[in-house]
Amino acid sequence: MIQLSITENIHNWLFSIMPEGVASIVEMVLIAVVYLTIFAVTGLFLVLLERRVAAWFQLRIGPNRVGFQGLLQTMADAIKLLTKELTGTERADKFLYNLAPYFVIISALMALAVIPFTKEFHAFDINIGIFFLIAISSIGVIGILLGGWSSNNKFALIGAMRSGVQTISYELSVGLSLLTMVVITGTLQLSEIIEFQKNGWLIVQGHIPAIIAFMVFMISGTAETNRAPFDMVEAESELGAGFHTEYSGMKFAYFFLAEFINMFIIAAIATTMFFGGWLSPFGITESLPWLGVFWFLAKTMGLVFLMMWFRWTFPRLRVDQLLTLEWKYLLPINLVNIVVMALIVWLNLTIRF
Amino acid sequence: MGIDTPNKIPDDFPGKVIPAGNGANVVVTNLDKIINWGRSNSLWSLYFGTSCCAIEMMQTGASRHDYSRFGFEVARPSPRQADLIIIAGTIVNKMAPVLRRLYEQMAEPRYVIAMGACAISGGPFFYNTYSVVKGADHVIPVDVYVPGCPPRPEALLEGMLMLQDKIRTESKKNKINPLEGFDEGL
Amino acid sequence: METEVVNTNFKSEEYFINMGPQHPATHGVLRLLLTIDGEIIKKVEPDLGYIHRSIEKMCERDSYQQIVHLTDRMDYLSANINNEAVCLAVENALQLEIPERVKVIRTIIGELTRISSHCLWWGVMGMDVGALTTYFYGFRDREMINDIMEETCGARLTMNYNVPGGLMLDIHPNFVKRVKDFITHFKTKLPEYDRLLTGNIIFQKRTIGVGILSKEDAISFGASGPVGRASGYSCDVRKHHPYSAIDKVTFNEVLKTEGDTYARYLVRIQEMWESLSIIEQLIDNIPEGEHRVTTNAVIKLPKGEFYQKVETARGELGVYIISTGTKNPYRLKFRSPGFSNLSLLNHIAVGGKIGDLVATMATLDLVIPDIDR
Amino acid sequence: MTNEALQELVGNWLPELEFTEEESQFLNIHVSPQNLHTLMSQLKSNPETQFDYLFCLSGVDWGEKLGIVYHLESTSKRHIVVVKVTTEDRENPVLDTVYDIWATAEFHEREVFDFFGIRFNNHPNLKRLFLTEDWVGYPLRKDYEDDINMILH
Repeated sequence: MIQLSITENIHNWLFSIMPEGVASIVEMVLIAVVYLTIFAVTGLFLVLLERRVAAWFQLRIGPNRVGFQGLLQTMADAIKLLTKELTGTERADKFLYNLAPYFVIISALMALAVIPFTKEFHAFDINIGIFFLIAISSIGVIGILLGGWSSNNKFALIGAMRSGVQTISYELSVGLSLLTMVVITGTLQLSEIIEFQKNGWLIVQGHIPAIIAFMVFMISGTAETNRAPFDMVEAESELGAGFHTEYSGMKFAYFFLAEFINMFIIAAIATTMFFGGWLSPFGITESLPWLGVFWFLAKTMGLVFLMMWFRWTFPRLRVDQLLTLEWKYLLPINLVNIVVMALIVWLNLTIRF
Repeated sequence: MGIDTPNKIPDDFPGKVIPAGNGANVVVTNLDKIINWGRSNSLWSLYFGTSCCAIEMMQTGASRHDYSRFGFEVARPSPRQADLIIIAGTIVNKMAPVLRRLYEQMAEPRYVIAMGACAISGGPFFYNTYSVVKGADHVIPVDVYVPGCPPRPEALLEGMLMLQDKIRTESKKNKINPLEGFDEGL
Repeated sequence: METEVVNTNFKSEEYFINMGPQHPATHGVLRLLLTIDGEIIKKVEPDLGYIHRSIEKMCERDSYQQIVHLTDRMDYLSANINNEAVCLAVENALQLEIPERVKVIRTIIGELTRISSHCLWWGVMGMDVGALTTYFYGFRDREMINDIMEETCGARLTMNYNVPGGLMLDIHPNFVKRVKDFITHFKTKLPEYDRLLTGNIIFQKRTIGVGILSKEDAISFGASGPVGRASGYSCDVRKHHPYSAIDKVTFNEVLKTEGDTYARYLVRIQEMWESLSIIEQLIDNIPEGEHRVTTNAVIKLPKGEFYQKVETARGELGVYIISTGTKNPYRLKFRSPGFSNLSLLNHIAVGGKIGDLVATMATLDLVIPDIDR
Repeated sequence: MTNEALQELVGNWLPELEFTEEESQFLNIHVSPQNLHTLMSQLKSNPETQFDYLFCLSGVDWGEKLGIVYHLESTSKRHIVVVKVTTEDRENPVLDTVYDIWATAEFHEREVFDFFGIRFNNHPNLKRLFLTEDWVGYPLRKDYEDDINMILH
């Protein structure tokens, strides 16, 4: 059995050549760099993927001139945004205005840290993993609210307020649908949840209530990331650019990237909670744990594609319909679902292999 | 194309010719090359269409002509995030201050394509009209002119590729604000 | 959804918001001054003139042939029908006998223009309610019509194909075949439109019961075209004042009674089917003959007043010419459909949300240069 | 209703009306500014005329006079009539609004005010529609001159 021991080797090597304190700092920096790279690459790749998928839905070709098959298109965008002038409004609250993009991007980064890419490929395996994810992902909305409010622009303000309303409502559904699954696993730690799924993915184990929970999670997850059909925040035809109307250059790019990373995170959580994370189907590659990255990414990209499919097919909801959907449909369904799930677990009706 | 091989100025040309592009003859450094590569391949346009040409501009983005192949498809509704205004249509006196303000709200670097006869010179609305600006370049500096009434989508694509060529010859050192001296007619 | 909880603890304030002139939902350069309380619209005041090109003043110094080409640029989506309006007015004034061939071709081209305009409207309507993909489907089918137009008269958008006395050129030999190809193609694509957008539950929730316009208000506000017909007001100029070869064909005037955004949407979708049927009836029976009668190079209208109305894709376009017997009109007024349709926006949008305003505006199908002239 | 019948019916309401059918395809009624509103509300409300659709409202500069031409149609009876009103005051022309009879007139009258400078009594929101507030002159009048913007051909 090949162990994934690169991290361990580096750890031992670092501690052998430096004093303990320095070594841990160096280690942290290394991990941060690795994750920043993952962050940037994922973001750029997802943006490109979205554009190609959109083109495919819309009978077009999509970016294909910059680099091989347009692979460098988002690189070009990034360079352009980096070198673009940073503007600001005159009567904006300068401090909050500049702070807002960092809120959004840092919350996305922190959420990325707890996601298990494969066995031991995990920056931060705490025992309250799921709780941490939900908590962190709701910080992002503060950034949006700050950005919208401090830009001194009415469209941005409306967008920010909509975002606040939307995220607070849908946070409930995200939490409750994940809680439904926690009822089966009995743990909040992500690595243990995945271990638990060696007897069958949770969506199979929990059968009907799990499928319902999955659907609720995907709907509210899409709403949580402010993507169409729930893109009230930056509804182009209504609010122009929404909350980031006044942001330019790199600050805008932070918002833009964070949206895509959040989409990845939602898909990754769904993969972990419902589809066995990095576990291979029927354990076909159990002896090769590093292949887990492949399975994890394959499943996540499948779900990301589903979210893109939503975006390019559905019209946008109106703001009151959005709230009706959450408070009158999703929330009651969720509450009943938890009780059903508890009953199933209590009566031992779960399906296990 | 046009900018790479400028036409030779005839000896008996009466006026003074200002060379096109900002410092086209300066040696382009490597950093400039990378930046210019990024800028030229990622031109995000502003939603800005005033009349008939806007339809052909939309057509350029639609399935058959598809300017997204070159990375143009991210049309931004906010001028802060846009790199390019395609002036698609007539500019009238009431619209001119708005256009100017939109241009000033854009972040550097910013580029302008004047699409169609109206944006170039007033076009069919040159004579006998009391409200049309005779050419958008009375209001803001224009980089590329695309003639036609309205120009075909292919013509607009050609214009956009020409703008890419122009951006590739820019250098950071000699880059000046296009608005500098514009109002004084320099 | 309908019940509104009024919270008296918080003082809510109305505020102004400026929508446009550069805004994705205003389809050009319309500016709307909105008074909003939270998300609810209290008042909409359109501010026009951002594309006012003084066409009516220009007409007073132009010859009639020149005026025809200005009308292209007014409502560029139904350019051919606009041309036809001026040509018919001039021909009626001169009492010219127009060949049957010209009349039939004009009607076919007019209906093709209507379909092309509705295709674009459908794409943009989808985009306004947030379904971006519709835009590309609409433009795909529109492109086929553009090709036919290009082969016929050399231009894709501003055709200037009708001239006083007939047509600029005769039709291309391929015309009949290509139009038939288009009809077969489009008949398979129209159900696709329904599958993508009409049947979508979110779309229906967004449009049904939104922006209701009663029949009395429709008449009083001078609504015409699909906007009027969705309110149950029979206002099709082709039915009541037939022109060209429209009296040779049978077609239904699509009428709905709900008067909401969804009804206006359905009327336009149905109209595309009707236009297809009109073209089908005429395309095999284009009579032989001249494509143009000769007129004087300088057209001088007799002294008097002439009014001609036609049904464009947006509604009733009127051309009112006052002539003093010279080569220029003394006064020429265009009664544009969009202008009257816009005037009722405040009436139907108040009380809705911002999203409703956008959906309502999309079904009014405004073309701003047509309103501003 | 035929033009003759219309002429007979409407002619009984007000004595001063002038009717012509010359040089026009419709029946023309000339009315004085004082009687404009009375005639218009009669035309709309009378069960035999029922002109409920004002489809065109155009301002005209007749040289000496300024005037407005109303094109009216009945959606139930399908007859058309043209009403014309003129005023000789070019400095400060004032007419009655018909906004309370046909709602569409609100915008059309603003347009006429913008282009011809005709003011309307009781109009709810009479200000420039197409041109900016600080525009000098009324461009569709025959004596309008603009040396800066207009290049005459």
